[in-house]
Amino acid sequence: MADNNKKEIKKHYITRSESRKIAKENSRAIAGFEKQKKRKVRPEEYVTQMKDDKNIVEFEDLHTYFFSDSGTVKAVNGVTFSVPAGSTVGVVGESGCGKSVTSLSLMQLVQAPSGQIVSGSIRFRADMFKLDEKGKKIPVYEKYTDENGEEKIKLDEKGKPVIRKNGLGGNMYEMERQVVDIAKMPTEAMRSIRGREVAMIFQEPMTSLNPVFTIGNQLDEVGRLHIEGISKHQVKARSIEMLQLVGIADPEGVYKKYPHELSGGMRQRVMIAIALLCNPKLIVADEPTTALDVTIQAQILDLLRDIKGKINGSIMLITHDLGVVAEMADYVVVMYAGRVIEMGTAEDIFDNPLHPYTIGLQKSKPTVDKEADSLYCIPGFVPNPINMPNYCYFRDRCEKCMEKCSGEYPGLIKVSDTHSVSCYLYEGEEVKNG
Amino acid sequence: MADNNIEVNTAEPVPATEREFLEVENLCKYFPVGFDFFGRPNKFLKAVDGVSFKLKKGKTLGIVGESGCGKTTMGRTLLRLYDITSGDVYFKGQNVSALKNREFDKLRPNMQMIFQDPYASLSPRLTVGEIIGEAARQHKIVEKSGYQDYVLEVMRMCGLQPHYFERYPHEFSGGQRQRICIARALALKPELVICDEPVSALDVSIQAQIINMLIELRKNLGLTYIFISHDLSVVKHISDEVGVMYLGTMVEYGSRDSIFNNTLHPYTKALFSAVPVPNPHVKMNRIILKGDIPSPVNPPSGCKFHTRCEKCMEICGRIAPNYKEVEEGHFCACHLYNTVEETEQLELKYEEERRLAEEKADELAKKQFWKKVTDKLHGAEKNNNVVSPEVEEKADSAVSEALADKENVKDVPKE
Amino acid sequence: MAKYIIKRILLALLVLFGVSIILYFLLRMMPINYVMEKFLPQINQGNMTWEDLGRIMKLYGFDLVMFKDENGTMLGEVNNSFGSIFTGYWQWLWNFIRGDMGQSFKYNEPVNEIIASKMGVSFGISFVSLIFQVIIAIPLGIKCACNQYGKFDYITTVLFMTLTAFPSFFLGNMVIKWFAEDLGWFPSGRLDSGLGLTGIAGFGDMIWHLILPMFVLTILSIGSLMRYTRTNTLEVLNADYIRTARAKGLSEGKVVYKHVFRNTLIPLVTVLASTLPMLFGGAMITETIFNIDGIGKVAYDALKEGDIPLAMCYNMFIAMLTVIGTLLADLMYAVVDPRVKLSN
Amino acid sequence: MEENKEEINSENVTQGNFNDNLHGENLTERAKVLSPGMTVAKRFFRSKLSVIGLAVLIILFVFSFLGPLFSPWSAAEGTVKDYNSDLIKDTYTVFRVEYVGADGETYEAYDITIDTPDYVILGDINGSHLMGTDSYGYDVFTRLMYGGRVSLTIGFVVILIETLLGVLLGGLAGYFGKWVDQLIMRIVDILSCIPTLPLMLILSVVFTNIFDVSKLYYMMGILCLIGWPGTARLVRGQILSLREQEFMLAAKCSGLSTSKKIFKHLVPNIIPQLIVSMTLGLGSIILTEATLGYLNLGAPLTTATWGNMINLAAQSTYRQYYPNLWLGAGICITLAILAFNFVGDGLRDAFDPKMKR
Repeated sequence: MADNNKKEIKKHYITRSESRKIAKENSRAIAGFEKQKKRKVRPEEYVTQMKDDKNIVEFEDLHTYFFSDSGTVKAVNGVTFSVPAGSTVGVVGESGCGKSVTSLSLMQLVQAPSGQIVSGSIRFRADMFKLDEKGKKIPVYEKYTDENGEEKIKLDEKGKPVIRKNGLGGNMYEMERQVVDIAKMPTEAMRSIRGREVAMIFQEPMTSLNPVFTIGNQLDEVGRLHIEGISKHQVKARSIEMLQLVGIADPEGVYKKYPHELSGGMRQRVMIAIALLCNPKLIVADEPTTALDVTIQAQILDLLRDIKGKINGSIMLITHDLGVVAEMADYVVVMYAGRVIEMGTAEDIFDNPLHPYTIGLQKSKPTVDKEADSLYCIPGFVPNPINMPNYCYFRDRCEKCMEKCSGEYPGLIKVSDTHSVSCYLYEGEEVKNG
Repeated sequence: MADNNIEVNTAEPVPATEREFLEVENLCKYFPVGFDFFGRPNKFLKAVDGVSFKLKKGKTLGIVGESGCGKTTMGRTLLRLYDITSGDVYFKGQNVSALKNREFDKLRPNMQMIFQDPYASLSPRLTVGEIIGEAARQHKIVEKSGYQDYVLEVMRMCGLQPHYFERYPHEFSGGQRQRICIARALALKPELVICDEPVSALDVSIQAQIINMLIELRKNLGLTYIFISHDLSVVKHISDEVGVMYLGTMVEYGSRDSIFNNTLHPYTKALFSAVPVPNPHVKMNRIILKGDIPSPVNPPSGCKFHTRCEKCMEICGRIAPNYKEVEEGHFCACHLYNTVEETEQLELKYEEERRLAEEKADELAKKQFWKKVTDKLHGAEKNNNVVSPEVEEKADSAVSEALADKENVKDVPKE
Repeated sequence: MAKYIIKRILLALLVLFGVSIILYFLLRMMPINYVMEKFLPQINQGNMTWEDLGRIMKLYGFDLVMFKDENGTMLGEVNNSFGSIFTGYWQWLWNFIRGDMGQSFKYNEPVNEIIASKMGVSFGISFVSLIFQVIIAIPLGIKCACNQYGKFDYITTVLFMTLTAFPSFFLGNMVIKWFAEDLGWFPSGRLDSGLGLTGIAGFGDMIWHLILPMFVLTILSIGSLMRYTRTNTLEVLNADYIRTARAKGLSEGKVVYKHVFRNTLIPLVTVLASTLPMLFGGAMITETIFNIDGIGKVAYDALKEGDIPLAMCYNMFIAMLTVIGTLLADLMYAVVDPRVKLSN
Repeated sequence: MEENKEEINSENVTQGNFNDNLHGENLTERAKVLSPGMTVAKRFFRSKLSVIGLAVLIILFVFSFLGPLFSPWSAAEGTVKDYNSDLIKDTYTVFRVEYVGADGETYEAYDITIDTPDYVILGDINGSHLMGTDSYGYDVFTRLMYGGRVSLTIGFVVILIETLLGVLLGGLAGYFGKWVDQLIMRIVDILSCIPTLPLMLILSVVFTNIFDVSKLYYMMGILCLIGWPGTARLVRGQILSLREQEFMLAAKCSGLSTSKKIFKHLVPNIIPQLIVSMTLGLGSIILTEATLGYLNLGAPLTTATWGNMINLAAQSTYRQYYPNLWLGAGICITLAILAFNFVGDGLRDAFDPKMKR
């Protein structure tokens, strides 16, 4: 017994030589990726085409790894899905399934140097500034037609051309719609997308706002950064408008307050206001309600739904709560151990779940309106995606495990136009003309 | 040690037969938050403010509420992890709130707790075996010779593998850690286990495992649970009785069926409707509460819920509702369920209290008045030994001044 | 707020009272007595009797005990019995409360005047070196944290940590040896060249003399301040709100110099506030090495020679500065960090 | 597809052993983890500075504790043929006696040390004396080794006693709170308000009439007395924060005895911080010892310590013309402080999970 214990424990720990090997590999890998990042990237390298023009974001075979001391954590291990424009996509999964890392990869916010986007692409359709030969933005000037019928640029008193204002009160520049691959994009270029085209709402409203600046300061910052040529007065007006939009009763008062003077729900509203400030095309909400109470959660979800209609954007909602997804999402992506195991419309996933994990997940959650003596439960634990074998990761916990499951990892099988699943149970049921 | 328990229990045989397994009467826990110059507390956070309930052996009481409602504090105060401010706790007929700390320590194995955060509640530098077994050894629940076997048996019961015995808690996932916590509690052979949000930090698939395990252990070991959670569906699944708390007070209490099928309190209704349902077709008619939960340091007057209540009436802002049995075994604290007489009584009581407060203010004003007069007189006497007409005049003006003051003084307590 | 400050001041008075007791008793226990040392030669030469000395000692607040040794020669020593020291202490405390700090045995002047007159130079040196420390250490610390384990981080850290590890006297002597004695670039000590220069020339002369001590003082403390900045910055860099700032699209410079810096400042301010005693109290060893007639050197001599009133006053002065420094640190904390509200 | 749901339902609920009905290899167990010791070691060795620090420390220790075994000279053995012990005694007191100075013999000794040809031996660096000899003919290099022995030993002894005191008093204050806390913390306040250097000066003067080794012990005592408030503060703070942790509540809930709560739950959790503060403290103790030595107030001058060796630098003749006498000691002190700081910083990063990247 005791000997057995010792053996088990030994098996459990990394040996010194293994650890050394890991460290060596990690430092080599990290050095490689960091070098890659420092390289100058020409725009041609990251401008691509969308597979489907209806989408706003397409993830394709994304791999994001963390090079940790206990080995390479394949947090995102070949994820492919897309977010159609104007829709809400819910990404569900348990802790450590890579859903948050997927969203951070989209923002290029994976904690470097240990975390790196290794391969794959994240295509995003963005409105980028058109640049002239010198790399400067090209302004759009106010024009008028003079008595001769010629179009002329309007000049101000000092004789300088007047730049046309956009809807937010800033200067208007020539834009072009580009599809960029965020996984290959340099951070420099990424900065003009962050906060302007994609905005993110984080899980912890308590720590996500800088404690030493006022709410107003933190809101204005975004406006001043992304809306060029906007006046101080206009920025403040815009910030207060946003606070009003997210349902804060006393926006002028909150504008002057510090984060610690607000409750969790209020702070999350402020976070949403910050996200909305530049009318982004996509809002990434990483567990926006997990830290909140149920009644406050209901308020925030209500608000998110409300806002999506107003700004005409898309939402990528990351959560572990099936209820939240069912309520919010049009499309659902279920992740397990760094992989997408099933995806489809909300109806597909909730009415007709296919993957044993999805089914188990839904049944193991007690609900208020159902009665059951004993809950269904999935045995075992969520694996830590280190050193994964090449067979279905859910195999050991699966009740429907077949012999085939010991074979290589099953690919995504498209069972209907919208519904795909990665499980051998449904082999042969795929629709060909997807 | 076990004999000792029996002795203690038989010492008071009469109440033991009358009382339920666990009775809580008017339990209060105030945390001091403000201090005066000499460090004496002058401002309190009323985390638990007069909670009462009874619990039969083998039953499970679910406590629901949002953060800051005092549910965790209540659990901890019950086990005297915090000092009780006032109120009584009867455990198997014995008033444990009156015991000395040293005596209560001997009773502790009977009442155990499972904590919310499986990461923070395990001492990081002890092995799993040590964590589970150390208290059992201290309370001599197990012989030294059978110690390891006993711990392994408890571990097996909680779904932990034997080779975990010598590992450290940080090597485990949340679910396994929670199992360790449960094993630690059960190793002491308790009768009452307070589960303080045992599953809220866990993944859904793991939650189900833990809940099933808790239910099975209850069946096998005859445990009594107080299950504290913010998750209504979990509470519904596991509880026999349910209590709903809001800002330190119990707003509704009853059997599970009566609470879920015949919800009375508007807060409970809102709470139920706020839970998202994993079904995209169900579009619930949701009651969305306005605003945030008020701070328990400064709770609203009258009914504490009136600031967010959609059925708020005029009376709610002024008078706190009675906590009363609306139907059999179903308690609720809401003016909606008052009979006409009850409302009248409450109004009368309120008037009475107001009158008393006013009288007090009057008295204060009078005192002020006399003080003023004597002060003035004193001032005069210092200058002049004989009371001159001048002094009288001064006193008169003081009187009129004081009378003017009286109005002001009276106004203060009203606000 | 006012209540908080009053309470803190009352506590501080209690602490200062304790400090004064300990210091006075220790000072009296020193085997050296300035007055006695001064008059002993005269007694040995027979110009003075022990009784005379006893009367003089009384004036200075001491009690002389006279006795005969086995040869019958008259001898005397200071009465260091508990009672005598206690009386002496009460006398000192009473005078101290009334604002009379006493007369220095050595200089025969009121000690507060001595301290006030010598403080200027010490403050000047410390202040300039503090400024240098801050402007060098803080940016370097932040830069190091941003490149944690990078080349810049290693080089800077090794360099400044090494400089900080030098004991002040060692560094001081090395600097004197190389820059003053071997190379002859700077004078090896003192405040001026003794040429009686005035005006700008005089000031320049003084600066020229003070460059080395300032250099030593700066070098000695830069490392720890830098290290402290670095550690705190690292902590802030891992915070969630920094990720939020990046998600807004802010440039790395803006993230660091607005969001990170403001938060790093919070602990730094408290550290800076606690340098107060050093700022006014002089650098004892450095001043001694460079032979600068500042408060540190005066105090050093007083302590070594047993000039009790001066030593007492100096130490109480430092203790008070320490107390004020901590109070100031707490108050500053509340100023820099909006979350902190001072209460009991 | 609806039947899928039903099928699994009919198999229903796993009972009893929750972990055992897994199919094939358990993936959760597949990921190996670092053992607790390895985790710390890993983080410690990640920083090159801590490695350098550790190496320097090892070199210093070997140099001080093993070095003398290989040296042909001893700390008390000179090469000046005609020296006698009386002379040594007299010349050693030269710097002090200068002030008292009333008797002829001493004046003579004073002359010898300054002017006699023996003096030339200073700085005579040759094959047998790596760093030359001092005015008494002692081999400086060997004395450096012996000095290291004393300085490092003082450091270790002092830090141990100081930490014990600090843990005891800080622990009492933190655990019991109320008046115990008030009392101890006021004492700590008072002690930390007294400026260190002046206090050391006063105390050294108090013990000025002691010339033998016992002065060393007094000095160690003083160093302990000055050092413990810092440790006490640290321990108290740690205990106050640990006391609020859930695992302490759990310990209370289990009805554990006070001693078990303190020694099994609290103390092991503050040991990392203590080790860090001890390592950093060692550096500062060595520095204080050296400062006292430099000011001629430390260990008796006959004892070789780094501090005593460096005090020669205070005199301009030695400073300017014989750096071999004091430079070595200075470098050793600097290296020791630096190394302890590096190791301490490395340990802090290793123990503190917040710092990990």
